[in-house]
Amino acid sequence: MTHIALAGGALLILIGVWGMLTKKNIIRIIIGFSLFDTGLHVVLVGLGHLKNRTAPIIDSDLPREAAASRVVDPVPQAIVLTAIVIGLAVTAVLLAFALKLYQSRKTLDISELREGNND
Amino acid sequence: MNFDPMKIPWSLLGLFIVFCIGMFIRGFVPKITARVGKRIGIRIYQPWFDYVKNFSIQTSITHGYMFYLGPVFRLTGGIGMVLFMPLIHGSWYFSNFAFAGDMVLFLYLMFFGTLGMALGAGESGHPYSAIGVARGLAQVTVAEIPLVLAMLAVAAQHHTLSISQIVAAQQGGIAHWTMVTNPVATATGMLALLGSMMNSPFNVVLAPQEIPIGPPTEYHGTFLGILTTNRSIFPMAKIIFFMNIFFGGATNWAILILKGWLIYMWPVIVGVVFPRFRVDQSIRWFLKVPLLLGILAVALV
Amino acid sequence: MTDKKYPSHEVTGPDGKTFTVTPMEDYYCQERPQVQKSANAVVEKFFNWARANSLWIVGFGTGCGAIEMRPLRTPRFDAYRYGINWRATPRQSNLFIISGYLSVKTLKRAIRVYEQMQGPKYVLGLGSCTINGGMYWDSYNTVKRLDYYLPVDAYITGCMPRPESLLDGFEELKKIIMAGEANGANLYAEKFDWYKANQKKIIKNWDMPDYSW
Amino acid sequence: MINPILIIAIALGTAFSLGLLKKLGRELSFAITLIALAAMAFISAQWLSAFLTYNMLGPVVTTAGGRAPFVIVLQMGHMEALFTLLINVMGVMGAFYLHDRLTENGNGAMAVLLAGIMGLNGIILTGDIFNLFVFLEIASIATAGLVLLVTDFKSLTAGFKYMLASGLISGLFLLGIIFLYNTTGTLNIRELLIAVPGTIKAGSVASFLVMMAILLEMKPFPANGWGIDLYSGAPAGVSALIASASATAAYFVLIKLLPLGGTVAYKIAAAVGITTFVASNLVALSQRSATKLLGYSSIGQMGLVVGIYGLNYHLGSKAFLIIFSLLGTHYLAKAGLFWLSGIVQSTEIDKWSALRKSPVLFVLFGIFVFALMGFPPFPSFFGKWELIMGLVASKLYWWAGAILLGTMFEGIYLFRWFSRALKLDNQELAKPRSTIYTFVPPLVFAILLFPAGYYTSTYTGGIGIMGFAPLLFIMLIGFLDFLPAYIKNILSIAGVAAYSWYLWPHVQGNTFKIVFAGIFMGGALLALFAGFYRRGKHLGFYPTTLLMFLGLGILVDASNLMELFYGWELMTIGSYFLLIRGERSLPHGYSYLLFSLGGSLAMMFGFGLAHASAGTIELSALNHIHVLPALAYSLMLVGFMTKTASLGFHIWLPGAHGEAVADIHFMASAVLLKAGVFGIILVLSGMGNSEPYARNILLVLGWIGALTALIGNIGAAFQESAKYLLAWSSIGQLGYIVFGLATMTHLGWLAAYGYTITHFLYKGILFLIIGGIAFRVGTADMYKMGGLIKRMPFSFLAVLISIITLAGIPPLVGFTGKWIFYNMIVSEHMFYQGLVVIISGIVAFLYLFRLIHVIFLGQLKDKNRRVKEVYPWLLIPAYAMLIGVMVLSMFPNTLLGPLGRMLSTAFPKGALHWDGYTASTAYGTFNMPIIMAVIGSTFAVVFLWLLLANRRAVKVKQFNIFYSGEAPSRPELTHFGYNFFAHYKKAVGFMAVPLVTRFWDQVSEGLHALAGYGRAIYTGNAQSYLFHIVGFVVAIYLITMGGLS
Repeated sequence: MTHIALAGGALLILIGVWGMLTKKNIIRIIIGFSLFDTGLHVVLVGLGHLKNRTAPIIDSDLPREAAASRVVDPVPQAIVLTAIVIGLAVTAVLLAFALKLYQSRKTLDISELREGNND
Repeated sequence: MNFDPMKIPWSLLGLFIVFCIGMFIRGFVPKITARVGKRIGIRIYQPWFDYVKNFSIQTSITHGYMFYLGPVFRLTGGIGMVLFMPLIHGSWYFSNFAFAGDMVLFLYLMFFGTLGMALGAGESGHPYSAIGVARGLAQVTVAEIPLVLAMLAVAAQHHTLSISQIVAAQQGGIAHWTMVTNPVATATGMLALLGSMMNSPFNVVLAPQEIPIGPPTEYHGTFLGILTTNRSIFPMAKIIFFMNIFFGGATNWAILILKGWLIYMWPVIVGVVFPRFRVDQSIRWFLKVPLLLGILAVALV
Repeated sequence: MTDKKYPSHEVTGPDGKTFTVTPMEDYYCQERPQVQKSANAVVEKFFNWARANSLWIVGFGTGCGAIEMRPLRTPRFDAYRYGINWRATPRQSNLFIISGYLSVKTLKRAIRVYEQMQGPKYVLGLGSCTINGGMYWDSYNTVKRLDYYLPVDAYITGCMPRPESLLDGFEELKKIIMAGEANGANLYAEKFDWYKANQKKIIKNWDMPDYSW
Repeated sequence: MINPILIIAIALGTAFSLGLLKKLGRELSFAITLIALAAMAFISAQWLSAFLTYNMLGPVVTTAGGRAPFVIVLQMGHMEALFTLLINVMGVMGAFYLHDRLTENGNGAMAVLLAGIMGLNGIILTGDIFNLFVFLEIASIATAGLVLLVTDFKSLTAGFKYMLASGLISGLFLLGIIFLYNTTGTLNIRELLIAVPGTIKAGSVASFLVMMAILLEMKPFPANGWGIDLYSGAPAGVSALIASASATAAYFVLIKLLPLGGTVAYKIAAAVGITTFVASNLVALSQRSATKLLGYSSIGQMGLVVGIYGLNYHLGSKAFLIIFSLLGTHYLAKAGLFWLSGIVQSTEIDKWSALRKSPVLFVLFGIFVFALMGFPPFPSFFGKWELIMGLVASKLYWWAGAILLGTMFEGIYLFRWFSRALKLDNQELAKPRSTIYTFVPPLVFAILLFPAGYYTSTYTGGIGIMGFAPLLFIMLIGFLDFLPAYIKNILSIAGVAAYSWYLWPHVQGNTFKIVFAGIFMGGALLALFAGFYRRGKHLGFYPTTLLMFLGLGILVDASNLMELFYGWELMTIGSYFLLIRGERSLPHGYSYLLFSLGGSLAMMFGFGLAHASAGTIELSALNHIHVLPALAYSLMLVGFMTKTASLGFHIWLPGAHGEAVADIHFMASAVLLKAGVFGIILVLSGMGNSEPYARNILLVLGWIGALTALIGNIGAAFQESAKYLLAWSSIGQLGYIVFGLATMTHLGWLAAYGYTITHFLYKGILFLIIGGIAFRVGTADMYKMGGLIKRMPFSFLAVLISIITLAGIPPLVGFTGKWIFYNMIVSEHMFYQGLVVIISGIVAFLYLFRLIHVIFLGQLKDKNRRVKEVYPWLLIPAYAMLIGVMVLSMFPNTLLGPLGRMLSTAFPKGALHWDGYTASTAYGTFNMPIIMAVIGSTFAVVFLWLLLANRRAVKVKQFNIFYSGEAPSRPELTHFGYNFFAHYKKAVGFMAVPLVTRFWDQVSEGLHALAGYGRAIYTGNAQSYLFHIVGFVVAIYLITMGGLS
């Protein structure tokens, strides 16, 4: 299970990078970025997983005293939550840029966006 | 050696003798030239007439104070060269002020007169004077190259720059002359001599008719007289210099006259045989054979 | 004096100030020639002897007669042996040979050259043309009598005179000089106004100072 | 102590409240923002002062008492305090500068700014690697937000590329973090640093990814296209923030995390950093856009500090001093330059000449540029010095060489930019508008550079207070620039006199130093005295002149290499500003500066070797260097020879000197060039001539000197402008001196010293007089003059005597020099070099005659009929020097005696033997008083004779010449002056072909072509940039795996 998650995550990362590097449409590039980001998150969680352990949520099934021995490492889980938020923010900023760029040039082709480099 | 006031009259006597020899040669050389052209030529004492005539000119003009001083510089340079030259080897009376300087002084004193004259001629405002000076300077820069090389070679050979000592080192027969002991340097020096004696093929500086006569175009009367005085002294100083460093110097006046006359004949003979070079041609000429000979001369020391 | 060739003009100096340049006054010396006193008699005799034996001719052939001077430098005639020499500049010459006819145009140059020679200086008129116009006696454009314009010391007659005549003329001139009678320069200075009047009468475009130093 | 968490809290709190309090007036919001930032800066400052006062450990603070990553762990320490202070100060200044934009965009923008600064603070303070990631992301999102302050297309694309790239990089970072956590089980940086070396192999994926991410944050070459576009695309104020604050924070991350990668990481950082430094400066060469230049320069500078950090183990205790001085300079200067770019409103470097319309801003521009280039008294000077010393001492020659090369490239474009701004016409450009908001920040940063420099110097040692105190006086003169010139002149003379007073006890008893101090300070006094001829204000002249003379003074006074170099660089700055004052001096001043820069870099390397060899920077370190001695001495000689304008390095001189006006020409030529001689003497005294390598160097040096003399003199003969002529002549004269020194003989050195002094005198006369004439006549072209002897008799006399001296004609003192040369040549058998030197001496006649003839003789032109004699202010110093020439001519032993005694200690063999006034060597003799008496009395007699025989000469005028019976028409057509030596040119003109100029032109073209290729990778396409990043990571990975681990 862990390996599948890790492999899947790695695949997502590669797809994402591939998308960012090859697609001409800005939106697709941003999607590529999202995939890359998501892949990272999957890898993150996958690496934090411990066999036969449960989610680090302390409730009635999981007493506080037993938590240390029965839950997976909570740190990656915490990290991934933050990372998701941040990834969202970055995606949002990227989209904001994409919108503004589209408004100013009426195109989403990334190869058109290279003004100012001819000097 | 220190200064002795008695040197002054003896030096002046030596100077006068040199002047007379110069005047004589100045009469003699055109005679030779004339004979080569199958003419009778001037009277041998003609330079004296011309000399007196120039001082008898009653009117004169001046273009300014540098113009006025030009001939003074010129003659001072010429006289200076004689005064710092040991004329007769072994003679206290005719060793002049040679103790105060050496070959280097001689070489640079040559330019004293040249520069003053050039400036005087320049102030006349005559474009031809300036052209003549420009030619002369351009030519002298290369004509000096073999001369300097020959001088260096001789100085290194005799381990001294002092003219008196070089003469002393050559005493004792023709086999000790630099001419024999260092023929390459001598040849170089003699080629250099051609360039500075104002004879064809290197007399484009004066180039009569083309730029009337170059630098002294505006000089006349007394000025010309002084320049003429220098024309008798200056070449003689050079000739004596060559005699001293290449041909064993002179132990009495007869030898001096003989050797001086013979050396003087060299540029004269070359002059009557060869036509005139343009300045750039003469520059290139000096940069070929004389330069190589000169380098060979110092390389052999 | 007309200044057609050298009009006065306004010039702005490097400091921005404007001033007038009058070439005739600014470029040329305005002095008149002076009569030169001779030195003491003995010295003067000595000098005259030297002067007579050192005749330097200014190299300016004014007319056809100049062709007769050339042979003098050849082995056949060889004038050098008499102390005759040719100089390229009038500054250093003391003999001016007006060689043959003298057109008005050339006269102007001849006057300049003559005045630029330093005294004592001598003029030889060569050929009949310098005496009375010769074959150009009715030409509108040649000088008929040279000594109206320049003080002539001796004439050599003929049309053309042979080089031998020229040599003879030199010998005559030498005698005159030795006798101390070759005072052309002083004569010119003494009768300066007369000469100038004569010169200006026929030279219409007089555009030089009265005396070209 | 204030809890450091308040830094974060204040920023966040203010940002949120600004978001909430939209109703607040914008000015008020702005004020609140500023206050918040100032408070943050205050906290950092207060911590920093505490750390500096008490040697203590900083606290670790956690929020909410939990454990990371659930809570934020903040750590305060020396470095943290310093870096947060830098960032917060930049925050205050940056916000202040951005006032207009912020108030225009409202509270949101201010909140974004605050968040950004908060993020940067967090990056530094955090003790947890994941928090670090979070703060990085916050900072980059905020940066993108700030870029959006202007919504033109350029900024948008730049911001977009930036976001994409930083997204990719932070993805790598996150991946690295999680791998790290996976292997070590901790996220705390301290614990990681302890755990990593034990648990994971260096170069493993985890540390590799982290390392790559932090390196990529530093925008390494070539994966930095996005960074350059960001710098040039963002608004100026934002670029300043990025260049100073963000880069500083990112650098701190590097400092903090690089140990994770182990030693291999240092190697990679060093390689990547220095490559980036060299490459981005190279690529910038062909760049004409100001903001891009700044971008390249920023990236380059950051690359440099990264590289230095990578090398820091080799640099020992000085490593952080070096880093901080360079980083600090970059921080201040780059922010300042970006701010100025916002004021100028044009990215074209040529349009920056508009900045001259606001002189204060222009001065700031100059300060920033020179600070960036590592000139004194700025901190980077000390940093670069210590850096090179350290690297060379550790035998890291190639690294040092690469850094110097990169610096050279940087100098080429920065100085081109500056020079063009300084000289290009700005008539049609609008005056740059600056408000109080845009004006204050750069001003503050520029002022800060000075104390920073002083502060740095106290750590490096070497420079005493006298290196700085006179600078204050110079600044004072700078502030008084509005006064008329003569007042400033009096003040300056007083200043120089005071400095000379100070200097005297230091040089007393040391003939060598007395000679040069005399030339430098005497030259200063004479030149300043000549300066009285000027009218008006003469803006900017006095500070730069004094700076140059101060540099020269320090040079003489120097007791160690650093001081020497300090003085040298000060002198370079000052002289550059003097030389570029001429009307058409732009290219010449620029090339002067480049040659000087190249020279000083070479010199620095050489000094580094000396230091490495001796272990000290005392002047004695120059003696008998044993670490790569041939290279060391050659480099130092090359450095000094750029100032003596020896062959190969002479091409800057004719133009630079030829365009200068009289007194500047005097300073530049008669005085300044002697600085190079001073240096060569130092080096050669240290090198000696016993070693085989020394003999080879001396042989080459001797030929360089001889050929310089020849080429200089021939070149002079073909000049039409009197000033160019004199400039070429100076090249030739310096050639003699170099030749004399290279002989390493008593006589050679004697001649060289003699020339050094007499050249000062006679060339001084010529420069002052010819310059004065050029001023009067309104041109330096000789053929436009002529006949001036009638108008300027005193000038003529002075020039006549000085050219007789220069030509070496007896009986004046110049002959002494020639005589010694001959004796030396013959006694040392140096015929071939000697011949070249002698010939060049004779060639000198050509230009000397031309100089005096074409100016003074010949025909007076109409225009000049009323010109006046040269100003007495110029004549008086000239005649003072003339008296010096005459005295030395009559009694050469007054000069040669003491010099000979000094040289006898170093060269006991072959000294001049003095017997009364008779000097003799083994070869020759001369007795100057007798020569003078004989020539003088002959002259007098002949003159009297002429006067007697020719009493009544009629004084005639200029057209009274024999003109073949004709009359000249105009003076212009009768004056032979133009192309005077046409025939000479025909014969030997091939020697005057500007081969050296062509060589340097081709070097420059080649560099630009290379730069063009390099630049081709920056396509502007975001995807290429991403590809570069990926490629960079892959390439480094392969190299690491294959080569280093």
